[in-house]
Amino acid sequence: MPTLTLLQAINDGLKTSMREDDSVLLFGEDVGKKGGVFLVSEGIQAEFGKERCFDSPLSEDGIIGTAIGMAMNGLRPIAEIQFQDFIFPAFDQIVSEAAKLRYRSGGQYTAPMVIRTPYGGGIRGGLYHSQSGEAYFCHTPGLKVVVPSTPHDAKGLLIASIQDPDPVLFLEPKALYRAVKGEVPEGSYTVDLTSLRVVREGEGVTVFCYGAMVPVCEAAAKEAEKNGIDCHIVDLRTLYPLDEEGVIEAAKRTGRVVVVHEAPRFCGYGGEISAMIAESAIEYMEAPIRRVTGFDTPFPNTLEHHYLPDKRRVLDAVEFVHNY
Amino acid sequence: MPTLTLLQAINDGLKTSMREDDSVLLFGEDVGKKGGVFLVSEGIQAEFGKERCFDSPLSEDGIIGTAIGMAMNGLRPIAEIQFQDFIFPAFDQIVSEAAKLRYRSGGQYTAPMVIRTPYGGGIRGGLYHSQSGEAYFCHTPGLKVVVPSTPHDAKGLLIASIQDPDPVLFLEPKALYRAVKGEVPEGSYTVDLTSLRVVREGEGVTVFCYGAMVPVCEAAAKEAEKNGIDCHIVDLRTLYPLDEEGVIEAAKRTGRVVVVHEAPRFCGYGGEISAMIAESAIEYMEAPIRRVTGFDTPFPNTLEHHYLPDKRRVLDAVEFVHNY
Amino acid sequence: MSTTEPLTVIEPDGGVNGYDPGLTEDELLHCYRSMLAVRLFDELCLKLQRSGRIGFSIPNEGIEATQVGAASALRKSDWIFPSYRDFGMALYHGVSPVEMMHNMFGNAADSAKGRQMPVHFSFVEPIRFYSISSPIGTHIPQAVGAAYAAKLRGEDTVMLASFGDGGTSSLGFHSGLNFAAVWKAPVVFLCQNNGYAISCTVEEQTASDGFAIKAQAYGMPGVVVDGNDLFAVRKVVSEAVERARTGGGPTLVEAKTFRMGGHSTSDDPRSYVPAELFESWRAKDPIPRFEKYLAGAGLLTSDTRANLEKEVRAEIQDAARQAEATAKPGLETIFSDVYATLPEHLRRQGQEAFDLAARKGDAAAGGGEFPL
Amino acid sequence: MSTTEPLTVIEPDGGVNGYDPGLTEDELLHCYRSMLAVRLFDELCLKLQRSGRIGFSIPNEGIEATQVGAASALRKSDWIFPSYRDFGMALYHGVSPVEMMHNMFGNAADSAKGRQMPVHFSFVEPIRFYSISSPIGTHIPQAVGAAYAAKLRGEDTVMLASFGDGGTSSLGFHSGLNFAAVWKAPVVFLCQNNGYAISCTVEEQTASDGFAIKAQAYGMPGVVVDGNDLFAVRKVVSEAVERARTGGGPTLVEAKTFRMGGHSTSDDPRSYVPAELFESWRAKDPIPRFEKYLAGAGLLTSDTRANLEKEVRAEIQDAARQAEATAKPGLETIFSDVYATLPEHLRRQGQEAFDLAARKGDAAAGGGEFPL
Ligand SMILES: Cc1ncc(C[n+]2csc(CCOP(=O)(O)OP(=O)(O)O)c2C)c(N)n1
Ligand SMILES: Cc1ncc(C[n+]2csc(CCOP(=O)(O)OP(=O)(O)O)c2C)c(N)n1
Ligand SMILES: [Mg+2]
Ligand SMILES: [Mg+2]
Repeated sequence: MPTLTLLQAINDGLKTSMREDDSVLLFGEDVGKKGGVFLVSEGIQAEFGKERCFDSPLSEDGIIGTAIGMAMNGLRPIAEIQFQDFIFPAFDQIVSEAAKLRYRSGGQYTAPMVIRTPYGGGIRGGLYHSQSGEAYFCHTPGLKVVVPSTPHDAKGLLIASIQDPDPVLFLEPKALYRAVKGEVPEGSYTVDLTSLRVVREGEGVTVFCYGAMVPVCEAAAKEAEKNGIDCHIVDLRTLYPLDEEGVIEAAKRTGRVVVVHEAPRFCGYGGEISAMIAESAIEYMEAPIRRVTGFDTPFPNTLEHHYLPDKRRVLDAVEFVHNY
Repeated sequence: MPTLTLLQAINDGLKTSMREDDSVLLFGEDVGKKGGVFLVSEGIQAEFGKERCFDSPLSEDGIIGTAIGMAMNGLRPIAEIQFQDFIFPAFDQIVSEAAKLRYRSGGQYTAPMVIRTPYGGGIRGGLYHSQSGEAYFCHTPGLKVVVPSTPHDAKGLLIASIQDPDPVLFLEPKALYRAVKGEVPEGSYTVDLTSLRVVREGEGVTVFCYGAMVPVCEAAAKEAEKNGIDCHIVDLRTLYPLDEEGVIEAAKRTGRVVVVHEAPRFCGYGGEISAMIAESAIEYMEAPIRRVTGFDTPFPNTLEHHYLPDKRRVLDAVEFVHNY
Repeated sequence: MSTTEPLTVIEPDGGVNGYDPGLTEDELLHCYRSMLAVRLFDELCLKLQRSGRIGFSIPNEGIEATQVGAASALRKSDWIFPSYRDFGMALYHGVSPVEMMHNMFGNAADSAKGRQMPVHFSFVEPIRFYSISSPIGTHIPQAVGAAYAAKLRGEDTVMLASFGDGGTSSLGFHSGLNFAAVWKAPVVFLCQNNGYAISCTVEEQTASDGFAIKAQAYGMPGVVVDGNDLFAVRKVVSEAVERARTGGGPTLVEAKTFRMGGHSTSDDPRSYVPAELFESWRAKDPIPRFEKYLAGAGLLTSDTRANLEKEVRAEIQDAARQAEATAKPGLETIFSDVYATLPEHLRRQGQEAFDLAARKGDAAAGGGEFPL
Repeated sequence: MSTTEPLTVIEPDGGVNGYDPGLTEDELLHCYRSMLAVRLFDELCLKLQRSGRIGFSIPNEGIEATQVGAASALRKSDWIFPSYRDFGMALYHGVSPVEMMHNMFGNAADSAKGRQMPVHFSFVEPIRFYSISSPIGTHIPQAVGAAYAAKLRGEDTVMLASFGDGGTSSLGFHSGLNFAAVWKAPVVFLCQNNGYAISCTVEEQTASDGFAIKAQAYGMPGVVVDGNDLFAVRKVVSEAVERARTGGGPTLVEAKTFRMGGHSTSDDPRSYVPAELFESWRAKDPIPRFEKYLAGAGLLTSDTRANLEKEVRAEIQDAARQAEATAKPGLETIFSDVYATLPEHLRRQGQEAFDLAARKGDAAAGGGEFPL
């Protein structure tokens, strides 16, 4: 099996899907000639031609709006939003249209499409090249939201998303694009769109995380181990719909829970995880449920390393709930 | 003190502010000649003229974008979005701009403005005239989010929002526009923008709610009382920033908590309330924290009465946590 | 290319100056019948709404020729991306009044399963009449994407995207027309300038000289047509459809017409539409105008007209009766169609809803078991 | 009204055909100095970025005349709503290089307190140079709102909103121009057509015949100008500013120019810009072109030019040195300016951040107390 970076695995997933299925196409700003600002789509226009991989005008509303139209008429569009921070001009098309089309038409019209977009901090991008907007989309019935953290998952989840009959928001942790490597099977395979990944088994503290926070939590768990704390790390990876039973089970396993994400805390995704546990497994909890998240502020630039949850902050929370 | 409906109280609040301060103006779709589709702004154009109360072209992006510009240049605009469901074309202007302007400019530019919009179900509006989108905005640092449930609060919170130096989303429970009445002081007064309202004191179960769910919870509490359950109802009313200590205290008071809102549950506002308690007061909890919410689907039409939390559903949850 | 004087074909005396609509007598009468059906459907809906039997409806009086003229330029293999004031297009293409009435009553037979407000229709047969959405303008880029798909596969399908004067200010108008022109997508954009967006006048909506001129911003032809003239609309839209079908790309058509009713049954236009405007436009009513042509062509007498009206009225009344008698959608329809397959959390929530309904003694609970 | 042939003033030989810029000698030299400063600021930023001392920068080579020509048409009481490729306008109006460098280094003296990426400037003195936002086009309707406020108060302030060819596809372009025309707001819209939106060509961006023509869709004048010609830009923008100032409403100006560098320091344009294009545009470099005029007018010799360059370069290098030596923003700046007053939850989170920094031995913690 070849060893690929996360970025290469996504490129591989795109090409694999496009080879497999003629109706798959990729478009967005700068994805063609340039191969995307991160070069995720390098080589795709060359292999599949300008009709299946092309640059769009600078309008996210147009990108998602036309993708919905393509999807309802037999194509399987993959629409790239250059940075997740720039998805908001398309918010109406995503939330009012893609998410609700099947429902409002009684299944007569559907929007099987993938919206791929890099999200998250760690590249000194400041307010507008760093955000993690998953909570906005996970509050939107009709959408699926996926965040890979390994090259294997990135390819398998991407192919599953492309094949899925419903609109999927595929959030790519840009901090990991070139930072993680892993074995990736050749050819086509899928990873189930409602499934958790146990990163590490443990009996002491359950840590829920996803995307670029997974390696941070792993590093924290290694530290914790030195102090005799045995972390159970769950990569949530398919944020919506979520394997809720899997979450509850993992929480019950240790009775001590930490939830980690980059986005602001208030009304963030972590709140849902805590709430779910407080609703279904509170009597198993032996400590407060702690969240380690970005602060409730816009995303800063120079001080981003203080803003982003790091090993130390995760470790603090793990120790807190462990020693409670 | 005159007795007004919620709608009249808002109209009164608008006029009071506009009389007090020349820089306050109101615009949006159909707010002028027609006085708004719900007639909230009736008589305002007549009193204040077309320069301070006028109809805009059909673009929410334009309404909020221009309001931000007015606000940074000395006006105090009140921008009406006809239905909260139609706020999404302006999502980028709200989330990327209004919310982040003070921060990104180091305070050099600011956007003191109010976005007023009717939200929520109960008028047979189907998918697009019924939604409760508060969670999207409460996950956006830099915004304030306010939801009145009484005429008194509606006027006082509205005036406070208009005077506030930061952008405020003012969500009006349209189901209550003409359904609630109450005494409203004449002239100008404000209600603090980070404050809870205790609707009813009780020792048995704490119920958190806001907007149109407040009377539903009151009705449920009355029922519960018959069965000897004494509810403590808190109207959250200023959803963001929230008086978190007040919430924690109210939760500790009974150790039994129910959170109620119309919006879908997953990643909804209620999740934050549960999470906050699970983080800061879990050892006081004597029962699971229950959420009574809209279902995780788009908003239906014919069956909306099954979708919206009602007295029966709230009562069920109250009984459940009480008897746990 | 862009015109500012609206094209007119049918003269006040019913003459057409040699214009050949290319329609058989039956087809001409079908156009007429469709316009009449819109008018009568509307009339009945207003009554149903006023008597509380349906919740809402949207009047179309005055706009019938635009709807039917445009629809008549399409093949059954083309797609319609309608606004909420366009159901005449569906009627013309053979959607039956009863299917529409199911939607007005939001019942179990409604193709939208009672999830949408009335007049938010969705059909796939006999023509694709795309699911109407309340948010204005969102369907415009969607039509462009659907057109791109057709073009990519080498099909000769054309998409008609229809919207109002207010719709031109929407985001979807800007992105949709821009993408369509860059992609040379087979789309016809039909702007129905009916004078108002709810209470907003055209002058408050835009400072441009009409709407067809907006085509210039996108590099496509823009044409203005008398929207109360069935033949003029048919002619202009047919030309635009032909251009699209043969690879010539998109066109923006502005049909100048007037909304003779309120915006909806919740709206009273008297607070903002001057009475004179109603009067002057009443004189241009598209139905009598087309009647004159038909009468002149020997296709309509006052007898045949009266019979036709009776027949259509009966059909629509019967449709309403059927729809009103049809059961409400099953409780499980709250939870279906959110996704292609029901996720676990919706199964749980669905069961909760059934349990609650059962405890309340609500018939919606059926046997109490969530059936999905 | 809309033109498609760009207006040019400065001829290849430096002649101006009797055009009178209405500027004193000092002012002419100030224009020149400003263009030079942009070029040299850019040059240094590129070096700083390549050596890892700043994270990012945006090249302006080729666009200097558009920036400075447009800025020269404004009064200090006017407002600039810039794109990220416009800092020449700030330099022209007297923002000092060191203030800009503080932003490039994101330090404590940066007016944005190190929260934004480099080149996302914000100034209120000596002219309002509005806080640059990354999302494209959002500032366009904001400029219109600010203009409305000025107009309502009877002030004669004009707003200049600047954006790229790509920016014309944004939502803000559509809503901004539409609202401005309906309100007759005192705004000048400056579209800098520099050939590319990152890698997207103008033909992939729009099918219209240039960008000025888009003015027609909004009912405002549209003018095209040679963007590498300082005087031509000054002339056209001055006329538009005058129109706005005297109640004539908005204008769309398209300046045709070319981006001689990459989109940013993260971009390599060789993968998508044909080499010939760079060559042909190099010949139209706005700086030598203006030098020819100045030399012809007896205002510049190779000696004075060399001295000026040395002086400006030194100033900029000094600015960078100062900025690099300035401390990073205090840890509390993560939490301030979210709201006018610090809410309780941010106080708590701020204290957590200080506690953590203290435990890590990070100097950012200071005395460990959250100071706000
Ligand atoms: C995005 C959005 N904003 C506001 C509304 C509320 N609204 C419904 S119809 C309408 C006016 C539409 O006018 P026009 O496009 O001219 O169509 P007409 O009703 O005249 O046929 C408005 C403002 C909406 N449906 N969607
Ligand atoms: C809404 C939005 N989408 C995408 C981007 C990413 N992006 C940054 S600059 C740019 C191209 C802008 O091109 P143009 O408007 O021509 O300005 P230029 O860079 O040529 O000066 C893009 C796509 C963005 N900043 N904002
Ligand atoms: Mg209209
Ligand atoms: Mg450009």
